[in-house]
Amino acid sequence: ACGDNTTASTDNGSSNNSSDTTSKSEPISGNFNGAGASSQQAAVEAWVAGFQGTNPDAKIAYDPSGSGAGVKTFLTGATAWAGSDKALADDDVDNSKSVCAADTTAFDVPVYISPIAVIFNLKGVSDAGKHINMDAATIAKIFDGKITKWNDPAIADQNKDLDLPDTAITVVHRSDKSGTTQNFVSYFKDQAADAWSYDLSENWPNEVGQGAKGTSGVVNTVKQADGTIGYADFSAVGDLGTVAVKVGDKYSEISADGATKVIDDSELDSSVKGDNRVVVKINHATTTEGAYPIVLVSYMIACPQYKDTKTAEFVKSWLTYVTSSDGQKAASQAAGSAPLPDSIAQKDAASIEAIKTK
Amino acid sequence: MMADLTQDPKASLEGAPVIDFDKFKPSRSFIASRKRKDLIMRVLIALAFVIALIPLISVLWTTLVNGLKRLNLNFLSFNMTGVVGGNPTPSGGYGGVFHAIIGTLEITFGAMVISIPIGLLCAVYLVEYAHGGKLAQTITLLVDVMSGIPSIVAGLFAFSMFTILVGPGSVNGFAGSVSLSLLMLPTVVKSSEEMLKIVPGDLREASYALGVTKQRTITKIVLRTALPGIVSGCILAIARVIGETAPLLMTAGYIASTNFNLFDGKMTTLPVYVFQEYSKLNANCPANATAACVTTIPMERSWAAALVLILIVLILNGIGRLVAKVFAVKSER
Amino acid sequence: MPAASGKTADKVFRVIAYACGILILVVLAAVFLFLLFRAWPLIGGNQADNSKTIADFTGGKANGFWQYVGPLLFGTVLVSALALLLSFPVSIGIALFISHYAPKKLATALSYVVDLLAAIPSVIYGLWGGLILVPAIYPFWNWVATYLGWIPLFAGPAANPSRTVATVAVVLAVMILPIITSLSRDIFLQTPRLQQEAALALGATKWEMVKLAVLPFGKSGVVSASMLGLGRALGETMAVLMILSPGLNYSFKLLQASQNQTIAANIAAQYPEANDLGVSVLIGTGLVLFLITFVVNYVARKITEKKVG
Amino acid sequence: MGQRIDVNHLNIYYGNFLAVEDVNINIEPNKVTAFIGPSGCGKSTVLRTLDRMHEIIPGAHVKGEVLLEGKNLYDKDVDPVSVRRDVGMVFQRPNPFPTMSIRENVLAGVRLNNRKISKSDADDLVEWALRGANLWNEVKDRLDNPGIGLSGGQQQRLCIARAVAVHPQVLLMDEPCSALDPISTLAVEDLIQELKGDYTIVIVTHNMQQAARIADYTAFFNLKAVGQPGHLEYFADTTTMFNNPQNEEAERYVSGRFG
Amino acid sequence: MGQRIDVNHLNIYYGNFLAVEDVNINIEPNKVTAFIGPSGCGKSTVLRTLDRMHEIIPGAHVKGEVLLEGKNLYDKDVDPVSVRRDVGMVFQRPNPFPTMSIRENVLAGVRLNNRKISKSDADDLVEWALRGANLWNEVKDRLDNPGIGLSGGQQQRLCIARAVAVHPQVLLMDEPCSALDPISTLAVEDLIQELKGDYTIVIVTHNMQQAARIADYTAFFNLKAVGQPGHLEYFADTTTMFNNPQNEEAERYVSGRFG
Ligand SMILES: Nc1ncnc2c1ncn2[C@@H]1O[C@H](COP(=O)(O)OP(=O)(O)OP(=O)(O)O)[C@@H](O)[C@H]1O
Ligand SMILES: Nc1ncnc2c1ncn2[C@@H]1O[C@H](COP(=O)(O)OP(=O)(O)OP(=O)(O)O)[C@@H](O)[C@H]1O
Ligand SMILES: [Mg+2]
Ligand SMILES: [Mg+2]
Ligand SMILES: O=P([O-])([O-])[O-]
Repeated sequence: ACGDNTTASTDNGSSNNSSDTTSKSEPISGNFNGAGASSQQAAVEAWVAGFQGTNPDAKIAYDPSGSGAGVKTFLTGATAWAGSDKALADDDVDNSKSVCAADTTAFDVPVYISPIAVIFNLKGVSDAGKHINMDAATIAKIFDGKITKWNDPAIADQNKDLDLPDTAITVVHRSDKSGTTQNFVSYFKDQAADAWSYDLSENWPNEVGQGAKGTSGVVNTVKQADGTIGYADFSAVGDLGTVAVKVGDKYSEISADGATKVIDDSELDSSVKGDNRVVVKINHATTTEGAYPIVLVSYMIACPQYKDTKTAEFVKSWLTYVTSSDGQKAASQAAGSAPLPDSIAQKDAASIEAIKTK
Repeated sequence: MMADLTQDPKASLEGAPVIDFDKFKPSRSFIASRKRKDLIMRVLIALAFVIALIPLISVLWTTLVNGLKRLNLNFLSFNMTGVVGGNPTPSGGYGGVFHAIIGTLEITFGAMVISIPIGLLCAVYLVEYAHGGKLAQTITLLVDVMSGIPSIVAGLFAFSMFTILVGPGSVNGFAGSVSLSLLMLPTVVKSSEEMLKIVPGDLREASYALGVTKQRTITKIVLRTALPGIVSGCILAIARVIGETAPLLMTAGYIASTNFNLFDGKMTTLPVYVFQEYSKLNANCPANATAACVTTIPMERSWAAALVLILIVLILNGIGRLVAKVFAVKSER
Repeated sequence: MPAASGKTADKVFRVIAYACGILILVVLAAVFLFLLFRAWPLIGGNQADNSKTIADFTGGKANGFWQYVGPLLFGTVLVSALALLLSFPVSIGIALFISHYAPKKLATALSYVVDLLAAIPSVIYGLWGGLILVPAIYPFWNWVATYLGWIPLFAGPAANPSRTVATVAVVLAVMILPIITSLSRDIFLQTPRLQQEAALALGATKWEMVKLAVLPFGKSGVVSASMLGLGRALGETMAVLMILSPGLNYSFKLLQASQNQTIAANIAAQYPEANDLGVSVLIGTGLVLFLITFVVNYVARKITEKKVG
Repeated sequence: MGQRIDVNHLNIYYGNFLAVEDVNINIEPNKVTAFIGPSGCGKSTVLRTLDRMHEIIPGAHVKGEVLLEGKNLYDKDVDPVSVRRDVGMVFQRPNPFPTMSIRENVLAGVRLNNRKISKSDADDLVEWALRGANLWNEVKDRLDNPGIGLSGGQQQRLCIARAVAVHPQVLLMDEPCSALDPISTLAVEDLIQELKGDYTIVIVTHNMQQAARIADYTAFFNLKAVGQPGHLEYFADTTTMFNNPQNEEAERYVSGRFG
Repeated sequence: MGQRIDVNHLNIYYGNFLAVEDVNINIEPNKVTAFIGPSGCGKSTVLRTLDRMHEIIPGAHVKGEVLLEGKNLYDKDVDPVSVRRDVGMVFQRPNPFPTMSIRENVLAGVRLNNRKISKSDADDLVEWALRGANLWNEVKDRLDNPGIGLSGGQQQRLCIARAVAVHPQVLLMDEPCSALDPISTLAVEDLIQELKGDYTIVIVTHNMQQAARIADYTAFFNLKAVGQPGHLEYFADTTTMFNNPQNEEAERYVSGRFG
């Protein structure tokens, strides 16, 4: 139709398709819908563009309506897949029987890994491009309102080379329900259980500091005043300061590679219900050199069998591309995400292979 | 028959108290203080105006300055498919709002189609048929009350209705239209009612006196005469809903491509687009990206879309004024 | 023949008009019923699940529906009442300025601007409020907290950035200002000339004339304009969502962050990630909002009706 | 061409309020009958019962008979809409349809009733009606201009043209000149004199000089007190009414001693 | 107690439109002066220049002098607000303040001038003014009822009471009876006769009988054609005006030959 954009190629110029799964099957055509996590939006845009490079007749739409809404919509059968910042809940798995064909249940595969930055805005530090070192307990205490000054000994002791001002700390957290929050606080639960007594939830549990809607809200709020600290997806950080997190004996600055490393060092959660599921139990306690332990793992949710073959073909081909190294590279360029470690990519591939297209 | 009414003229003042009018005369200082008060109020009222002007101008100015950066033909003629990160598209732009303009227009149009006939006929009922009966009073009251329905409730209503009647997951433009029509309806009824009320009764009588039926009198004389007012009322109602975000996030969703079908599939509208782009905050540019890659592009698109939205409202206002003028009751002499 | 067909058309038209009148009642009932139906699990469902969902929404702060909706309702009313309080006098001032003080040309131009502003979408106010106003207004709030901090309402320290009830109230006030202004102006312009001349002929100054004739005449209209503005503020979603740092307290600390939240913004914040039961809870809060706006408007109309009648 | 009207024992109500009591009057065809009387005595009310315009006010109704050439207008089988086609009406303030041109205004009665009419017939009708209303020469060059653009007196004559264009038998006029300046008033009065050749004319006026100038018969309405029903106090031919009335109240009224 | 008004070479404009041309008139104190003339000739306009009410219409202004006891109302140093305190005005339609009680209506003007009035002074004043307006007996038992609840004639008298309560020197009335029924009209006319003992009264009326009944002097305004400015055609004492006018137009008018 008029006004529709011509497909852009994913990365600037050099993309030759090496993934054998996509090239051997017929090009996919038709309209396909997904919905879910807003964190994946930028990556999905890149994937759609990349996917359409080889399947020009496939029209793919993604509504970044939120993980919960995405799963809900998926469970009504209105979308082919869902994006979600957390793995399926048990009853969602049960409910998925009605959408997936032949009594199969939905499964999730990690597709998008992104480090969560602890961002801050502090005159003389962040604007000088410096990091602050903190261990999990310090961060947890700050976000629980126990540490209220930037020159608190707990911080100062870890940052001998910095001249920290007597500025009050303003904590900025998400005000909406968010997978980023859940992943962030799960780091405290694992690494600083004493300093963090709250239940794990997608909602921010206390009323310390300020809440802001969405990643953009948090980043904007942090930008607006001196002494603020918050957390946000790495891609949104801009020129704000980031906290280097203690891993083992060292402080690890945020990086995409660091996130890949921690996932590489993590186990799969074998306790989850249902077949084909690949759910990562993030090993926040990793001591791998250079690993950055605060990460968001975001999944795509799909059925092993669909009522409609075309959809099945699409989903299989789509997920294959998304988890391929091409797909991951496209995502990391468009969204600054961390590529999936090979270990996970292989597990993904096995699950995806199980999608029946006949 | 009049005679008994003419009383003795002097009788009335008899027994009247004697008044010392000097007591009531304003003192010089009081006159001065009244004048001062008048002046103070003048100043306060002008001040109210100035105070209000600051934020309002700031809103318009900010939108204008930030919006103009990215507002160009390319932005208006493309949608968001194929837009990756902060990279330019092959057409040289950075994506656009074509799909959102289409969505806004179609959804709003849908809302108009639902609410204008109903609202107008409801007003006709209230003014021409009801004659202030109990039912009419109830309806008038409820219409007033309805104008206070929060937009998010309208969204929840359309969402609930479509999940219950059509089935879960039915997110489409039409559901958006339904939620907006709920918000438009009271404005349409109210303004049409006002407009019908000010059509002089003379004209109705003139028409009846020519032996014209009530229905034809209403459609051909009353509605025709009130048309300019009704049109401006409807434009006002449209302006009221065209900027709604929350209900549309729930009912119409978001999609990057252009969807022309109101009844199937998600549809992006301009306010939703503004919000989505704001939520993205910034785009990623890979290390090897060219200078054409703009990380701040989402916010810029957001402002530009906001500006487009304001322009559409302006254009609608203009159209309304034009229509009102074309159909205007020719002014006296 | 034309007479006969005219008669049928007459009847058909009459029936349609009646039906449309009654449809208004049906629509309102439908809004209520659909919301109630969708929120039903909250009443008829498993209460343990409900409290778990609510506890999840609030980080364990509340586990009953009323416990949840109470502070939200408080916040909603607080924010909108403040907004109304701020914009009311200013709106009346501007309306009077346009209707009785400004020279005709200026008044026409202003009228147009006010009508235009009334149509500015709330996302734009959200953008503006969140990005421009919040940093700009902090020094002012800080000043207020420093010098007026002894008033509990303004107890400091003022949050920085000012994503507070006070700032949101300002944004909402700016938002509803054009609405109240434009309706009040229309009413003021309709003040009978005779009343105004009566006042002037008695030797009233302009302000006294306004007090004697214009304000009493406009009273009920101004009240309903304010109600419309209040309704808009009660239901405003995006601007609150994009600016306010929410909290679930019964708190009057206007200058501090994370004190209150509104129902509408809360729905928008929680809705995307909510599961089925969560959506029911949110729709339940929406229903409460609906009933509240209904009652507020209903009462207001009844009051003004009595004054007029 | 005019028809006679006989009103028998007519009581006129607004809801429960009896506005005019027991009116009996015979209105002669092709004559001008004037209704005079103090304000509120029911002149307009009676006039409006003659073409059932009274009924369009909610709650308004009548008891009694109004015979148009012997046929009771208020019989069950009579359609008020068709009565109004036979009995035309002109109002106090000129009320041309503001959205229509002069031409369309004249044709309104025909067009609004969905009657098909050829262009040439329409042209003829417009000319005939406007000539009849003494307006043709003034407006023939600007028939497509809005009717509302004319002067008050012209507008009133346009309304008369609009009324005669549906070929009524009777023409009712409620203070047709009270909103007009003296010159326009004269023009309309002249027109009334001419029209009575073709129509039965009933005119309400508050201006006794006017009644004296143009009416053949004059009916004097009165009311005992405010809130009491009005009634027909005295009916006579105009000369008698103004020179030698056989009724004391009427004499007081016409000699300007009250009202 | 009334004061005299002398109008010299007064031209009255609405924006650029000259509505009334070169008026010269001397209004005697403690007499009733009536303005008559066809509609649109500028009666109301002239009347409203006498207390500077004319100015409140945007663009409206005057050239010439209006002397109140020799002092020009339009002098630079004169405050229009105080002029209006000295010259009271009663309008065509009764316009009590709808939100006020009868008592408050009477006191409205006084309260503007002086906020600290003792209750007993206020009571006396209300009684005095209402007696003066011939209304006391009808309303004394319900002074706290809303003024709007009275009948039209009572409302008009209430407005007169309100005007006299500020104790002006001059009372201007613009067709004060035209919206009233005959009985109320009589009551108001009687009142005017009484009031002239205390005030200079200028009254506009469209009813020549009324002018003849109540006025001492009568001014006849006329206009040459619609759109032309009005002017004072003839001024005389009332007997002359109605019995033996020395002006042809005036004669035509008062004998009812037009208007
Ligand atoms: N629509 C109405 N509803 C109720 N009562 C009415 C209505 N119209 C007129 N009346 C009453 O009927 C009576 C007669 O009124 P009508 O208008 O016929 O008098 P009129 O002689 O034409 O007076 P005028 O000279 O002022 O036109 C009055 O008492 C009036 O109050
Ligand atoms: N507010 C106004 N603006 C412009 N012109 C006006 C205004 N009021 C009156 N006029 C014009 O001034 C002239 C005199 O009008 P005015 O109302 O004084 O006449 P009048 O003699 O009082 O008539 P009536 O008997 O109808 O009250 C008329 O031509 C009129 O059109
Ligand atoms: Mg009448
Ligand atoms: Mg006048
Ligand atoms: O992607 P989010 O769940 O953090 O909004």
